[in-house]
Amino acid sequence: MKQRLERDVIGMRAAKELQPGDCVNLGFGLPTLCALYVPEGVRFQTEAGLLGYGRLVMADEVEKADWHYIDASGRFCTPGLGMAIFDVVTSFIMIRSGRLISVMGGFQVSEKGDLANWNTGGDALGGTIGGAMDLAVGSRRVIITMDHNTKDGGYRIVKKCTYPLTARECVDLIVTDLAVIEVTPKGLVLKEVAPGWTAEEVQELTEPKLVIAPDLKEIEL
Amino acid sequence: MKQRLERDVIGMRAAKELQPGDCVNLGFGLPTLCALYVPEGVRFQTEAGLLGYGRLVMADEVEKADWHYIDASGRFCTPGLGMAIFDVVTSFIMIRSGRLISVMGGFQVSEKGDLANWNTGGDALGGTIGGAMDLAVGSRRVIITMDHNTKDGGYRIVKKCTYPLTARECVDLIVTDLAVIEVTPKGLVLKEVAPGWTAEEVQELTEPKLVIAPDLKEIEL
Amino acid sequence: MLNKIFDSFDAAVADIPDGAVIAVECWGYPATAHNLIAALKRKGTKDLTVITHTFIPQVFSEDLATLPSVLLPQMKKLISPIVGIMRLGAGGFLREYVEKGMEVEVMGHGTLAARLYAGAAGLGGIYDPVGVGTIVEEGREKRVINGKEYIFQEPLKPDYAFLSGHKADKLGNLVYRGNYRSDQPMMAMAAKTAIVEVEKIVEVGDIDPEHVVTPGVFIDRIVEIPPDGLGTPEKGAAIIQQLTQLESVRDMLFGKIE
Amino acid sequence: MLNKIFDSFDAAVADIPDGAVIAVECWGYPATAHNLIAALKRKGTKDLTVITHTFIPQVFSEDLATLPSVLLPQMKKLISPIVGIMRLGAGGFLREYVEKGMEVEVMGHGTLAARLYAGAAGLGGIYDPVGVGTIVEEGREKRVINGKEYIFQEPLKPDYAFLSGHKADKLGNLVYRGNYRSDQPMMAMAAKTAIVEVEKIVEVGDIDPEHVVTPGVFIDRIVEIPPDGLGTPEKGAAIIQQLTQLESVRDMLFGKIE
Repeated sequence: MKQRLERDVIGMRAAKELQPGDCVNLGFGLPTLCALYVPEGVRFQTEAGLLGYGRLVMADEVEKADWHYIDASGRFCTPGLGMAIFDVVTSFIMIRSGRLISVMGGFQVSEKGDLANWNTGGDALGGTIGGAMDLAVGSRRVIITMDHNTKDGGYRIVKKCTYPLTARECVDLIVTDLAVIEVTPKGLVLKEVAPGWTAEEVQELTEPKLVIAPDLKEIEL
Repeated sequence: MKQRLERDVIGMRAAKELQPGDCVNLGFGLPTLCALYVPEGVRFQTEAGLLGYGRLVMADEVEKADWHYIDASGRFCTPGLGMAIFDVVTSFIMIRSGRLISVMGGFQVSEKGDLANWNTGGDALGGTIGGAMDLAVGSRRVIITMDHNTKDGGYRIVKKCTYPLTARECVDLIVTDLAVIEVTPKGLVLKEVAPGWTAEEVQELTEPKLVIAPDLKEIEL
Repeated sequence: MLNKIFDSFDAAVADIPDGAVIAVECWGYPATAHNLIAALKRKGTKDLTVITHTFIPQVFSEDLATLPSVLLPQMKKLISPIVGIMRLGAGGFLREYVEKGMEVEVMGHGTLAARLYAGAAGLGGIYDPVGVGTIVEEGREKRVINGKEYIFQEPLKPDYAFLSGHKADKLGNLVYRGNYRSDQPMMAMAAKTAIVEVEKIVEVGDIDPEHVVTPGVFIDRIVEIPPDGLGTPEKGAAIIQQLTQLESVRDMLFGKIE
Repeated sequence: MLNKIFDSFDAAVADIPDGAVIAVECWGYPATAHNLIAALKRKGTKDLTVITHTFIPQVFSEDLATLPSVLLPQMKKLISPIVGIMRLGAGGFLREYVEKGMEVEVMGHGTLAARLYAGAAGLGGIYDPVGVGTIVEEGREKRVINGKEYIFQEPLKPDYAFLSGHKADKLGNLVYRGNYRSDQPMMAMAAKTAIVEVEKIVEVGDIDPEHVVTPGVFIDRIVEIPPDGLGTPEKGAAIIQQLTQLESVRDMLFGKIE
């Protein structure tokens, strides 16, 4: 079987979407990998009220953890230079008014850009919404990083989401371990494929029909 | 003709309604007289974002005026001990959530406690609303200080306001140069009269029927 | 001067009746009014509605710090955008209470913030764009405004806010620290009665007017956390040690990138 | 790093098109982005909608400081809770413009604040209790919620906010001073583009994260007021002197109690 991209390569590719000056909210899990690869001048936001926090406290320096500073994934972080502290009302104005870029994980993305990423169960107890719905609706750009397929090979890029939605028609770009796909009014446009993969092979692992970009290329990092 | 109360006596009487710990917004004109007579521990708010500002800058010390500090009537004031500075959103939450007492001037008050105090003209250009509508609707207690009658002897305490309303059924207490009148579900209750005046005389100068308080007394200061 | 300072957490919550609606911040483990929650648990007040940012299981010792979930047996309703921790089974720990009749209302965190603002500002309701097409719109009025769908959301007006602050002066002027600010300023403003536990009570004038975050008029009761109180820096350090022992959350809390 | 610093006020307003909606604070005379207003006047942009707290005549020299009312000939609409000064004849000075077609929308100041919040938070509208039974409800939808009447108010989303700040760092993190804060933080957040004139631009890190009032992400353009700019402390002192000469306003501005 062909090689899929490693998780940190997905993060590296998503990080390429970020420019100096961008303010970014990183979701739990895979998206946090972006932080390792972003250019200088990208600043991170946590919806609990920090913009521009500094480096994370690692597991071997637990004694440095100050629980006044927690990132968007609930991890201990440090104050950054030029950081601002604000309340949640201000924070969600920031999020809802299109001032941030959001990099989130996903369970499913539909061909229209619907996102399901908060709940794998049948009711409200099956997951946690947190800031995800606001980020999906409000961000200037929503980038989803996820595995292209479920563990048993099922589709994650689907015609219609079967998991509870986070928001409708909100996703701009999907970065997976196989491809980079843009959500456009004409449908899902396959822009890049993982090294060694063809558009046809990616299409087979994707439920909706993909539009192949005229300049389709291998993922560049 | 009998003596009506001086303007500063009206202010003095209204000030008696205020207790240490109260936070108070004083309207333009007559209400500002209260400030001279309130007990220690009353704090003043301006809707532009100060609570607990200090003494005013007087006309003979113009050089001390710092236009970063302006009271609710637009006058230069000084920072007070324990002052807080906040934005207008916070300010109107303070006002609308019943945390403040409001002392305002009035053109007319109706028997139901409707207030007209912002406009003497026929359209929106005839006056300025400012914070008055919010204060009237939201304050814990609305105290109106005004002359009992118009300059030509007409009613100001009326069955129905003829001037554009500030808010409906919002006034709690009216302090005039003739009387102290409480607005109650049973109607306007005459609680106190100016020295030398009888309830009947005050009634004659008041359009709606007054309920005479069983403990009617002379205004005490 | 009105005395807002209470000697004990029990005294500060003594009048809270059954059925009260309590807003209390919880950003995982910090930013929580641990001592007030513990006092309300001791008091045993019933039929509570709890509004909180994060409602997760108490994964560390209750004598170090307490989370809103210790009130579960006393609750009739939970309003929260974060119900559980995904890797601990999300909101599964609530199921037994839900089956016994506890109501759970979920929504986006920004919607919670907007509803608290609406409560604080006396609004009758707001039309919110977040949650359209999701579980959040179930049972709610929707309306199209200028071609876009919105959900009608009612204001939230808690009876009490339990706050965790850094410093307060005797008038109640309050500053937080770092993430502790979070939902707390709006919770304080939306609540009828706001009670704060602080690391330190300072003199009037000790907080620069420009730096006040919650003006004193919004704060009704203040309790200084004693050295043996919950959630002190020392107990915080002990909690962090406990958390690092927990395989399930350790990776989540420290900067390991998965 | 994105460069937000502009060399001139003219450059900072150069792209503002005819028909733009501008939010600009004016708390009588201070808290106003005098230099940006003057630049927009020079540019001559037409059909402006101006959202401001106070819209009063320019009663002092325009070369000391400028109020939003200098834009009157360029305006098609005014949205403001304070239209004029009562003792100068309230909004009478606007009548000639209204007769030529300028629209004036009045409301309570708290309603303005709530509508700016609604715009900033992306709401479709709010139900507001203030203005019921008054001129404000004319032409607006009303609704009874839980037995109480409310007015539907639309969000305000200015194209530009003109701000007057104390200090900004190069990221745009901003602090005000005293009353200058006022409506400005919410105007900044509600606007698509926020432009601030400040007394001083400082280095990143010079403003304590706890003391930032408007986080930098909301600020798009920064101009430092030069020594010969409008509204400097020196010109402020000159204005105060001018005002004390004006019988009509002197009593109002200084602590004389009438």
